[in-house]
Amino acid sequence: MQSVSGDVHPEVSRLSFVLCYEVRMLDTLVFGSVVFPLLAALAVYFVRGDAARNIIVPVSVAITAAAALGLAGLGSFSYSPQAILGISLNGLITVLDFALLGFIFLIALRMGNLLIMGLTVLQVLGMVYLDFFLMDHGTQVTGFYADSLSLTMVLIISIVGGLICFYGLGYMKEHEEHLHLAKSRQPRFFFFMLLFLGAMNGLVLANNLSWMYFFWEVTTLCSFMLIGHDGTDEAKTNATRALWMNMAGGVAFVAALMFLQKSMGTLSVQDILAKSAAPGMKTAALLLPMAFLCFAGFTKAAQVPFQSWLCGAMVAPTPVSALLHSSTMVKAGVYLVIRMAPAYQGTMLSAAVAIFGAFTFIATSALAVGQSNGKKVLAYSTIANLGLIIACAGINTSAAIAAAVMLIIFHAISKGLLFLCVGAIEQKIGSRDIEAMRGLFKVMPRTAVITVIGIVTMMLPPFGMLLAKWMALESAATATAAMPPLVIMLALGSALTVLFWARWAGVMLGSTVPGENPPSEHQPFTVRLPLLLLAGGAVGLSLLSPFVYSMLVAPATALYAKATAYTVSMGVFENNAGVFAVYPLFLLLGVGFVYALRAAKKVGPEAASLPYMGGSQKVVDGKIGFNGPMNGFVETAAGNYYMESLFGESKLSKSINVIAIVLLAVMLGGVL
Amino acid sequence: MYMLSNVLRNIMGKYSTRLYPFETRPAYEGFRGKLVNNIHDCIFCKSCQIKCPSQCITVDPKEGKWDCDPFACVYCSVCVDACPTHCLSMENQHRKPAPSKFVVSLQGTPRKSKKADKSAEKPAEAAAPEA
Amino acid sequence: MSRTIIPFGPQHPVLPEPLHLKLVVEDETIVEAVPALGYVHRGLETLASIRDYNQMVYIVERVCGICSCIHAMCYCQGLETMMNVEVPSRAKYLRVIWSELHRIHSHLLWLGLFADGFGFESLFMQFWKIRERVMDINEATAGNRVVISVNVVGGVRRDLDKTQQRWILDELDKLEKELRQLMKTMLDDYTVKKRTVGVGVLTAQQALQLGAVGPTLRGSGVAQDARQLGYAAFDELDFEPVTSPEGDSWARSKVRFMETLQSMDIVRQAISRLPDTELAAKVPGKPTGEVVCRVEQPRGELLYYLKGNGSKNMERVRIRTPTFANIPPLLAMLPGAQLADVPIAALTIDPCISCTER
Amino acid sequence: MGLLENWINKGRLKSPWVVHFDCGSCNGCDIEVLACLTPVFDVERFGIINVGNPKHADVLLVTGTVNHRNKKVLKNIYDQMPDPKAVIAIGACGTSGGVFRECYNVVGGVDQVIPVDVYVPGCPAKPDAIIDGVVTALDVVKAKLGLGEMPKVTVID
Amino acid sequence: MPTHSEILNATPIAADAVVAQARSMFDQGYRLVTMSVVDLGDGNVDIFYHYDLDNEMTHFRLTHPKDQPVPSISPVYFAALLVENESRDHFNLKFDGLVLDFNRTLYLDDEITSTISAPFCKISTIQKKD
Amino acid sequence: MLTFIAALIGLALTPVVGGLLAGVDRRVTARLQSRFGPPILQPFYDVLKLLGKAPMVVNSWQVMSAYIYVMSSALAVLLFFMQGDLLLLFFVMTIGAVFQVVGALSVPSPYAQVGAQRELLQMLAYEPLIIVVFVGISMATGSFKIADVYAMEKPLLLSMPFLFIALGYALTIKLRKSPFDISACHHAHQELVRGVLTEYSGPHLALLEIGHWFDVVLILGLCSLFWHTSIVGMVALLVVTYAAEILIDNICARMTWPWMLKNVLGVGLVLSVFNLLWLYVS
Ligand code: SF4
Ligand code: SF4
Ligand code: SF4
Ligand code: SF4
Ligand code: SF4
Ligand code: SF4
Ligand code: SF4
Ligand code: SF4
Repeated sequence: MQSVSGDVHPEVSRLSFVLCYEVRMLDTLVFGSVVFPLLAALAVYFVRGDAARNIIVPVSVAITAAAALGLAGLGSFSYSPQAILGISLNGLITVLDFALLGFIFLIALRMGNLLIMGLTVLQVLGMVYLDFFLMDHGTQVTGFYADSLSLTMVLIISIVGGLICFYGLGYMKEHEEHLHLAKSRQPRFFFFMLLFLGAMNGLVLANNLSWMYFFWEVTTLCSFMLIGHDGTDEAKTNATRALWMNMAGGVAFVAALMFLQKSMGTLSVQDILAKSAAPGMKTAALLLPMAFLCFAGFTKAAQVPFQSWLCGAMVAPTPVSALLHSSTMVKAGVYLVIRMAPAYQGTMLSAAVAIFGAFTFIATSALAVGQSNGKKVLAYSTIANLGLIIACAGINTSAAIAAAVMLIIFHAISKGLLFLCVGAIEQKIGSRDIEAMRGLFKVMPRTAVITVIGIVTMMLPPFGMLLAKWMALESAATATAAMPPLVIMLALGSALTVLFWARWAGVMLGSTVPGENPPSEHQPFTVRLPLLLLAGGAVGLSLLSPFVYSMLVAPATALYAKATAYTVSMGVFENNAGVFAVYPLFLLLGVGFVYALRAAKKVGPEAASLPYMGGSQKVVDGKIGFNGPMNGFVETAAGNYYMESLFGESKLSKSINVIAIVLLAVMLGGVL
Repeated sequence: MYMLSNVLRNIMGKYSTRLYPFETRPAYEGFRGKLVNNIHDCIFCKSCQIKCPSQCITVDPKEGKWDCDPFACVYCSVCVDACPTHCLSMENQHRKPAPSKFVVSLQGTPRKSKKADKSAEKPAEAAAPEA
Repeated sequence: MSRTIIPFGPQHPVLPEPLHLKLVVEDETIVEAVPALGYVHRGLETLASIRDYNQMVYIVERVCGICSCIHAMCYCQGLETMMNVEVPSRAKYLRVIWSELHRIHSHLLWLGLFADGFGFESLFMQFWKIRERVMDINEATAGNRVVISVNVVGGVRRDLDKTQQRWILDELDKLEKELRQLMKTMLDDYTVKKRTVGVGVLTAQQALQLGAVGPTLRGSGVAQDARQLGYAAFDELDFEPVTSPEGDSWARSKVRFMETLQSMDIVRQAISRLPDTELAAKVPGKPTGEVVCRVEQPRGELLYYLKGNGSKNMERVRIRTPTFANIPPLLAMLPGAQLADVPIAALTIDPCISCTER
Repeated sequence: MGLLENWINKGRLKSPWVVHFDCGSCNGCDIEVLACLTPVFDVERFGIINVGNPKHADVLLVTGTVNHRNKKVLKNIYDQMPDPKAVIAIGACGTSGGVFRECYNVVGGVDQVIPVDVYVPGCPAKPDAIIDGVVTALDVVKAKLGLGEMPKVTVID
Repeated sequence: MPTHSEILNATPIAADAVVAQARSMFDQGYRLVTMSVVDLGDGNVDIFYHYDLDNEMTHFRLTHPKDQPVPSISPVYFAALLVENESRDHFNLKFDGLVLDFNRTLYLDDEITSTISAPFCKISTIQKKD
Repeated sequence: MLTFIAALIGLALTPVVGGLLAGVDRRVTARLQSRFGPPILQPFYDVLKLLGKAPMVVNSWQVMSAYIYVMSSALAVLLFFMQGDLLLLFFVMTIGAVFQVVGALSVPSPYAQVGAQRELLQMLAYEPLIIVVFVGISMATGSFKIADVYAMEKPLLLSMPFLFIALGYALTIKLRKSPFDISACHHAHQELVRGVLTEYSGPHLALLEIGHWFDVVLILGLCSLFWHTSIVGMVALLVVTYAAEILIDNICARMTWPWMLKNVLGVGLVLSVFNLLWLYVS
């Protein structure tokens, strides 16, 4: 813990120099990751022109990423900047809070949306009550606090998010060409993108819950703006839906702030967590605000029944979806739930959170099975994984928390990668439908293979996602809170995810000549770099997962429980419940994979044969098919089973929403 | 579930497989198997050729040749019924498969008698099958 | 909705014969089924112009090997009507015996294939195992297991002596016992019923309008059986058409199962009443005129239209086989069915493409 | 590699998987082929399985006459069988076109379209004959592998 | 009195009455057994319509020029589809209003349709194969 | 190290055992059907023959998938013999299953495509069951490590009979036996012409067959955990289980996937929940 002191002793002064240096360093870095993106955002907004943007965006995301790395290098800290440019930060944020709410109110007014207006007014009233009646302005609350959980988040936000912004440069150019816009709206787009990064960094670093609330609302606003970016009717409706759902979460957040301030007398996360550890503290007075915070987290993480805003967000340009899904917005929700996990550890609330998360996991996995729209599959799978993370938070053992953090890391990378892939595919083939991606290998070999790598890292060992899922399942099974329904939901959900991933990967590889090298594919630099880095990251970090675990994850879990979740030696994770041998697996599977690839290469075109078609196979104009009725050529077609009647949105959504609402009611009611 | 008793009975009892070709059972007497011609009794009257529904017999009275394509024969025994001298008959064993096709070509003594010559001169009504 | 297009055949393990269906499925539900035929078409009706009317007996037998004997019988009966030949009554009874033996072997064969159609391998094996008894009877009495060539215009070529008759009755008793052991499995087993009940439903009215014949028609509850017309010796034997009103695949399999038992009974009746007469009548002259004749094949009503012109070659031999009539009903059954039910629905008309296309 | 080669050859002789294609057969031969698989004849004794898919098969059993439509199918199926492979033509129809060889839509026997290794006469060929045919085909395969002599043709015995 | 084989006694019918007749048979519940076509050798064909009601058959005979289209009854009796297509293959007859016209490809391939104009016509000879 | 060597030896023996099992299975099945049946060594002849055939494929992914399938199945078996983590072993096995599907889906063959879809549904049916069985084991032993199962004093079957039945469902599906031979089966008398396996031939089909042997041995190995206390008990349990599988195969029709999902997931999960609750309480 560092704090600024003004001593004179030489030794002390040397030390204080170091400290000062570090504090200044910290200043710079926090500034770099929180405020700098805002400045960069303003820069892109005002300095118009492609050339300038093409410089500002890469440079600023690089700086943000560097700042994030720097922060991570420094390790945990707590830090309380008092003022910026002479203005008290607390005051500033309060003012900005109201400005923000006012702005949202204006938007709602213009749309004539009473619901959002109402939700905004509630928040304003709550904040007024909190700021002017409850708050004891004398107490000092540490503004920023970072442990390895927040630092992990900062890294993800800055690096993955930064790559997405970079990808956005090329994407938006082409996107606007498709739309034939008279005036480029890119400045506005990148303004919100960069602002988003800053707000997210602020959110995860904030220790003062009211600051966190501010950043929280900024992300809400940004997402609203970005979802509605294209300005179509659908975009507007979906943006509005996103807004009201998140505002509902905001109301819960404000409520939580009021309750906490009242019962705990502080809004410092650190203090609350510390106090909650004392025996006998976990009463309704603490748990009720916790439940509200969880609820806020659920809305932001688009858990059922709020899944529709995230699916609706698919209308936005792909970088937005990528950003919302992988590294930012929704992760804010789960971050909050995990952050507060120790406070409700071992309570019924925790069990309820676990069940709720598991339910989201299975429900949205089932919904994903019914989708042929690639982006929607990604969306539902995101929600499912967030559900799994929340379930882990609810299970609330050190292994479960480790699983949650691992999931956050690896999901962000793989999902970011997949979104960018789908974006690139969509721009080339004009569709985001999985069926349209049949045989994509023949058209976009490189992207297809990278997408498959992305999918494989999502679903199979020895990659990080699966390591995390393994941790999740084992901790669910061995936790004292293990209830058969929870385990069964997780088991079914994970089988469902295999279903929709495997078929997607399979159809993309479709090709017809062994040893065939399809014409090489041009990938713009703004696509290729992020794809390669993310794919490399997904694979490489999985290989490094023992390090990732011991450097980032283990310290984060240390906060939650005394027992370490796993011991890692020689790349083998082990605890009482199980062993996961990362290195040996990587080694054996890697060797096998290389061997398989070489065997596949060896089989050349001379072994080629057409598919079996009952003996009537035929090729006409390079199309494969068969000789059908009337001696006519019939081209084959194949479709995945989406089983609308079982897994269709229209079929499932209603009952899922009802169950979810009941679960939420039980969760909130159970606290009281 | 109803099948259970059946399969159990099967496994308790002896299998019903006939272990052909390692064990053969006596053939049924009336089986229409391989067509054979006792060429010495053949009078080359062409009855068989004319009646054969598959048109697989070619009789050449002048040369005294009786040809039959065993791969086009449908083993109906119409020729056997039609043969006036009963020189045609059917064994009760099937004809064995072969790696290549052939025609059974039998050489007898051409009949010198007038009557036989006459009947031979009658134009054949159906075309001869492929050789 | 994503569609899959499946070429079902012409070579396909569940269809031993080359029927080809272009199936369009959505999640395994058939939305379109278009047939393609012609893989077995030989054009054998034209052989009438180069084979005489006696030789044609052996050719029509090979319209389809499964009920070969019944084709020949129908053709001979038509010619006998045309040429006004009175067939000796022993021949009539023998025709009944052999044609009913054919029905038994054909139905057993079908029951087996049907079992294989829903993946019940051991049941398939049992039906084919007991079917060998009938094949042995054919081989021993007629000289061939399948294409028995016993019919000629005017009567039959072979006789059954007393020992053979007794042996046939013995074998039928054993066969009946074995068959009855399989009855519960075929008609009551849970898994079997799950696959057959409600699959390929055809109402009586639909069946008639689409021209269904045989068990396909009787499985929809219509009691029509060409044997009621009393050809051969059927006018002197007791039997009632077997029907089942449900109209689904299960009903059709039940009809065939019960008909197998019924045929055994008919054979027993025929043997017990076998009169002592000649085997074949003399056939004078050459055929002239037009005749239409019908018999009941295992798959249903068979119709021959024969036209003679006074020469030894028939002017026209036109064969309308039962499967030909049952294909439109099949096409009506498929849309809306599940892919897994296609073999079942297709098999329940007992398709015989060989006779459909001739 | 010698040992493995020997084993593989042994496998080839002991595991002839068949695919059955019905070119225009009257079903007489078809049902006899099918009967071979069933308990009384049970060719699985020889390792024979009816695989129903040319890509898995070693031996193609063809029944029936070749006509203008199915000759393409026959060729397609033959082409989809991986080497080494053998073809057995069954019945009068398969070997020569049988009674139908003068019909207008009949091309003739199987050997008009693809090379045939064994001809099984009969109408229909009875299961015993089909089993003999497979045994002969195995002898042909053996001869082709250089492990034995080509089976003799007996015209008259 | 139903009989299994009868000397054909068919009511002549005119081409323009065929469909109306079929409709009335359909309404009376008759089953279409089949149609038969015979080439008369004088440029005409006989087309027989065989109907059945409770095992009793009724036949109609349409004598029709080979080269003129025949009204199709397949819109009334779907089952006529196959036999009409078959006659199209065999006699090169054309049918007006056929619900699914295979256009002479039901059974036949180009090898046949390009060398024989109608295999079942009287004066066509069977192609010999060597 | 010693366990590793032992595991390697076990791994090498697995295909032998798997092949023999398949041979016995085929012989017994034949006898149940009143047939003589093939030689016991038949599966080996088949595989050897397939290995000697010329390769024939539609594309290279198929080949890659076949190798990955065998490799992951073998790895799963190795993990089993190393007495590793049950869940991990299951995930490794999933690699193979997924690649089998990927290989089938990469071919524009309607049969392989439909087969792959059905295979996925089969996986959907058996995966939850296997996971739940493992959870049951972990509730009984406190961990997912196989080694800890062997440390138990009482056979697991006594405390988890219903989960054993659930595992039986999974075994039947994995063995591709009636009523669950829906996506692929050993011969081809089904509408899919062997489904996922349609487009594989020759050596690659042999690989899949060997991979299948690994899978079968693995699942039987899992069954054997239910009576780990004595070799005799273990063998008896396996014999009874496998005999039951063969019998079920021969007395059932093939069912459809909707029935499978309803039945396996419905009944299987209810049984599992019941058993888990029982474990939870005791
Ligand atoms: S007598 Fe004359 S007609 Fe009669 S069979 Fe002998 S040769 Fe032929
Ligand atoms: S048995 Fe029949 S086919 Fe053979 S030669 Fe004699 S008559 Fe001709
Ligand atoms: S019918 Fe008899 S005698 Fe006359 S040619 Fe034929 S085999 Fe010779
Ligand atoms: S197909 Fe039917 S009608 Fe034709 S011969 Fe065979 S069984 Fe008889
Ligand atoms: S119905 Fe036709 S195809 Fe099917 S088995 Fe019988 S004869 Fe063969
Ligand atoms: S050989 Fe005879 S039994 Fe075989 S298909 Fe030809 S006609 Fe039918
Ligand atoms: S076959 Fe001859 S008669 Fe018939 S239509 Fe053709 S040309 Fe005219
Ligand atoms: S369904 Fe048919 S092919 Fe498949 S395993 Fe069973 S018997 Fe063999």
